[in-house]
Amino acid sequence: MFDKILIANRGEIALRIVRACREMGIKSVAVHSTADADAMHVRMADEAICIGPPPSSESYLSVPAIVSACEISGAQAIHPGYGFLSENASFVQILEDHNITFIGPTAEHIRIMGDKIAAKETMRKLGVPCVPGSEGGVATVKDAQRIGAEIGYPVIVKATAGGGGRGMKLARTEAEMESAFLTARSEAKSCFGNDEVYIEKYLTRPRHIEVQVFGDGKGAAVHLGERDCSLQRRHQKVMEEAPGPVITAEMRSKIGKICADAVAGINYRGAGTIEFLFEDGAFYFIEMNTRLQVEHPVTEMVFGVDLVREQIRVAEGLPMSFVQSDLELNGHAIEVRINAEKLPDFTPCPGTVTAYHAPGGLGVRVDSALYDGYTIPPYYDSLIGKLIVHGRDRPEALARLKRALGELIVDGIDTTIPLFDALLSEEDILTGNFDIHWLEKWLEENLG
Amino acid sequence: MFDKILIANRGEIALRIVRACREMGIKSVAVHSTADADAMHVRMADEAICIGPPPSSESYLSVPAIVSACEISGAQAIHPGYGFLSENASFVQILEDHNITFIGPTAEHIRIMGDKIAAKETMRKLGVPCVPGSEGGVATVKDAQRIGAEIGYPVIVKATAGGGGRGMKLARTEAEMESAFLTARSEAKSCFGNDEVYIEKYLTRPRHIEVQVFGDGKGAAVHLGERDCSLQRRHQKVMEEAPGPVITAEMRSKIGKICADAVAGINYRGAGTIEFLFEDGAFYFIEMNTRLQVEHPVTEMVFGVDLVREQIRVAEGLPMSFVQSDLELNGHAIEVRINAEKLPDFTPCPGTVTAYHAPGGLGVRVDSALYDGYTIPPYYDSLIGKLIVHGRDRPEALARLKRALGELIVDGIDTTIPLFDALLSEEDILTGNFDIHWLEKWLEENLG
Amino acid sequence: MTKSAHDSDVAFIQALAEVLAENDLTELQVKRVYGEDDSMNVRVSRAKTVMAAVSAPVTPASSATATAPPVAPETPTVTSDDPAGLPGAVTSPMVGTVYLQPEPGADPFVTVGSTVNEGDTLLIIEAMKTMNHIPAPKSGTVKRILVSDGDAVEFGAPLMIVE
Amino acid sequence: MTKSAHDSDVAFIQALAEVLAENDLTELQVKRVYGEDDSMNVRVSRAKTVMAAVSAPVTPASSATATAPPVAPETPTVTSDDPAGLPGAVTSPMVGTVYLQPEPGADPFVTVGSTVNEGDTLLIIEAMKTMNHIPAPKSGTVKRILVSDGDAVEFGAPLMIVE
Repeated sequence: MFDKILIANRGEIALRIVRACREMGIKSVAVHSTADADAMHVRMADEAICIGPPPSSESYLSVPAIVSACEISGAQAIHPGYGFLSENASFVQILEDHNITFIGPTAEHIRIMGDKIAAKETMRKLGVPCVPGSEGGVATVKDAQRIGAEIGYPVIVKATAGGGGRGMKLARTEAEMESAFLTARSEAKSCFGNDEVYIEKYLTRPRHIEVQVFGDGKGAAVHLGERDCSLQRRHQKVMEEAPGPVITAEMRSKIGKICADAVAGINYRGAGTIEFLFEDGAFYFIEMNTRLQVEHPVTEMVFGVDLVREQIRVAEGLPMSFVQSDLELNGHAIEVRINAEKLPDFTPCPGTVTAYHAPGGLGVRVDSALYDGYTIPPYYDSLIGKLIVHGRDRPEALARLKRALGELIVDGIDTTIPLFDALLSEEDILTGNFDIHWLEKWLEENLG
Repeated sequence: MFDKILIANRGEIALRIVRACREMGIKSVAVHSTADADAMHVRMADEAICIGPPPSSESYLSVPAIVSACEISGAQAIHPGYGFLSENASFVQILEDHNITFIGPTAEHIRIMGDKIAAKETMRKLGVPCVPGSEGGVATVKDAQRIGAEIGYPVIVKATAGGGGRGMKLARTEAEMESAFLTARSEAKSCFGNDEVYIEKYLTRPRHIEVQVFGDGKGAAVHLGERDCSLQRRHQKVMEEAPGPVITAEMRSKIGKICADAVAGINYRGAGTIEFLFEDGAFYFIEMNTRLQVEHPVTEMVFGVDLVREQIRVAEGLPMSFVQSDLELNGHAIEVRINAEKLPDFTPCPGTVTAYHAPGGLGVRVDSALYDGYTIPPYYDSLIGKLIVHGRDRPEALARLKRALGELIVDGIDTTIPLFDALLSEEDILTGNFDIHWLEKWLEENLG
Repeated sequence: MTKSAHDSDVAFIQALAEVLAENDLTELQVKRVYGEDDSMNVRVSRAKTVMAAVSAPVTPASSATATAPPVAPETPTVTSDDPAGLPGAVTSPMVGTVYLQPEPGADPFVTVGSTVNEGDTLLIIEAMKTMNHIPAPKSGTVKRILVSDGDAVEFGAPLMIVE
Repeated sequence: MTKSAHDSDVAFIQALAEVLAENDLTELQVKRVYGEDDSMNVRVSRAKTVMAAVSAPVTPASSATATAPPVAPETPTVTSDDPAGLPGAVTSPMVGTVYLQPEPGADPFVTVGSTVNEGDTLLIIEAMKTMNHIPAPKSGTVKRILVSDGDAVEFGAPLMIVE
């Protein structure tokens, strides 16, 4: 059993980990930059060590500073939270060399999943559904048409050497294939000096569905259902929920089992998330995150588990505290991310919080490192809190979210709270009718 | 469906009801005394009406003021919360006469359960176990000995006309019966001018176990398990939990069914609590509370239901949203009552809250009408908040409670928070080994 | 170091404090050098921790109950704009509905300018189907009538000014 | 310093306290230099609407990392008690363990009173098994050594005073 854990992070997730440590009777060590001397995670931890100046590169991302802090404090393990060093394989390697336990997967698993091509290849072999395509260069229009017919239109023709949208052509039907193929090839030639192109299925209105998995590192693994995180702005998730509004119990159990078997197959350790695009009842693998997600609380709320406690358990070599059949999905949970940002442009808005009042009552959870009088430093992420609600069903959760947002007070700075007030009047939000493009379109129409 | 509900209460329970109304899309009307113009329930409600000066008798207990407020605001129903007018049968009768719906049981049920003798008689007939005894006067030592043998020693001999401990004698064994009987009779004669005595079983170290029931008013009823509220000081509950640490699933299901059948048998409407003393595996009826209890959140946490929403539903004539088989007990919940009281004497301590910070994170619920800068008026109850935690089991809930208490800040006044910090180091609390006398003894030894 | 130097410093700091309050500042720092070896650093601050407005809209039941909950947790102070605070104000002793005449169609009990004796009925408040006659608390002249027939009033609402 | 000087100081501070109270301030800091070797620092505060201490005990990792999180959310102000704020303070550029000599048993790099040139090694901080030589930022005399051999230090911790 660990006596002491160092938390190599800040903000709400550092506080989240301090809470889990405290409930497990484990001492916590907060590290912080000089800009965070007054931060809540520093106040709440059992010990605190200043590791550097405000820039993350010299503090929260400084491997020597964090390893030294671990050594001088005598912590046996490091929890990386999310972001910062949480998916840095060489950091994990260094910790292994220093006999410090990393609370997360092995360096090798982080490395594989951090490489998009290796990750996709690994997942495909493990039976996880990926975006169908040509799997390599396509030489002729005939081949292109055959592949198009196989995987179904629309498809997209992409330059193998390409990127940034150049050398990409959409073929909505077979009739468009010849032109799309030839144009993409000639653009690829002129842009990248290489005319090889490949073909992939094109998803027009996918949802972002991600499956929470958990492994003990010894071949046992479970899934904890999915989260729908389709509401995104510039690839940043804004609002997440579990279960997904359009995912049936049958789909959940099928894709969940595939994901659990996949991570069991590689002896994956700890929490992980397998992200998919979802369209017309089918899942298409995007990537795997080898860490805790920001939105992990919605899963905790519907399954009644503590994922951070579980991470610490398996890092200690203990078995998971549950097996698949213990995990029963209960009700509906929604999370909104409260950012210190000024609408309509989402301009970061650091400053002093002159009044903070958290909502309370039944089914409301607040994960935030805010307090009255706290000054949000300008150096880091703008996420200042997460409001999570749980209800017996989606309508109850939505009503509770609206009620709780009405109680939440964060004064002195601009936040994204008004965005959620507005979203909760939208029919599409209330019915769960949205894809990954919905929010950007809505923002353009309503705040643009 | 009600459009508007008036809340005839204040403090955390008024806020609790405002929250339920808001989640159901029902407008809420707060009533308040002049002392509560700044109170949270007034701020949060959709409408607010000042009904009188600070004394409760002229505001929160003033039936004319509340009925008038209901009429001028157009509210169709009144939720009484707990305390104040919540168990006042004549108030309920007046509301019926004014065509205002009372969110609670009928006046008749309130009247019966408010009369200790009628309540016990009704419950006995409905099959609810009561304290066994002579059921009437006992004339001779022989009769007394026969009854003592029947119900089992120890027994207590009480003056029929008595009260306040006078004319009460304990007989621990049959050998003591003759002396106890004769002494009680002569004391009864000299104190009350009536020497009739009766005999009851004497419980030496009972726990307070109460069963939450819920009826639709039309003959359907369920139970939602029990709460253990043994930790009391001067008959005031201090800390409550569900499920009871010594109640087995079999006991729960058996006593729960008896209670649900009993309230179904009288067409009971809404939430009710049947209170028992519990000793050596047996339940003994004390009284029935025909209202929501302060400690209802622990039941909500383990059953995942919203009891206030349910009260409003059945008051509207709708069926309950669950049947017995839907109600599954999940994990463990504990509530502590935060009072504005100064230890060691529990002296009420009104004043201004200079800093308030509620704990957050997984499994933590705060029901409180406090806010930064709020001034607690000296006229009312000292309960200023309830901290409720939920965990997968009792040890997890206790660890979470300790963690959350460490985050809770209420500055500027004295509170009972330090009492709970101390209790959580007590072996008996951690193992659940206490009866209704435990806390008073502990207080004497530790704070006396 | 003379007493007068201290007095002058205190006056200066007092003035700074006033600047702070008048301009609703939270902190003010001054470093003043009067000459070599004669300088002063001052920092004055004032914490602000007021309850912010709740987002929930507050819809008053009617104009007469339009006492929106105050946003800041200050003790409500009666200002000169609030008729309830004026000398001669008659406030409602109960929640109910106002009637200015004894029955529909009848003349009102009083009008602006009426002379009344202590105990004369000024108006009726109906509460729970009971008509409550509200008497003049003292003899005088009705200066203002602050409610209309049929208005709902809460406890403490100003009804009339009698001086 | 005479009794009358004391009295006058007390009167000054009393006056400041009154300014604080009358103007509803939470804090007031004055540094008053009356002349060479005659100065006064005063800090008067009354703030109670600040974040209170968390109940969780704060156990510093070691004496050198004993910078307990400040209880009030104020910008930490450097006072004369904090060596890190003194002129000539050399602070730690990293987290690690201090060694005052090049190797066990050797003489220390410097002692109090040593004269050092800019760039001379003052001490070593070991971080991640690497020995980092900490140089004198300027030439001068070692006035104080604020750490002991083997101490753990955090970023920014004061190490020595070189003037």
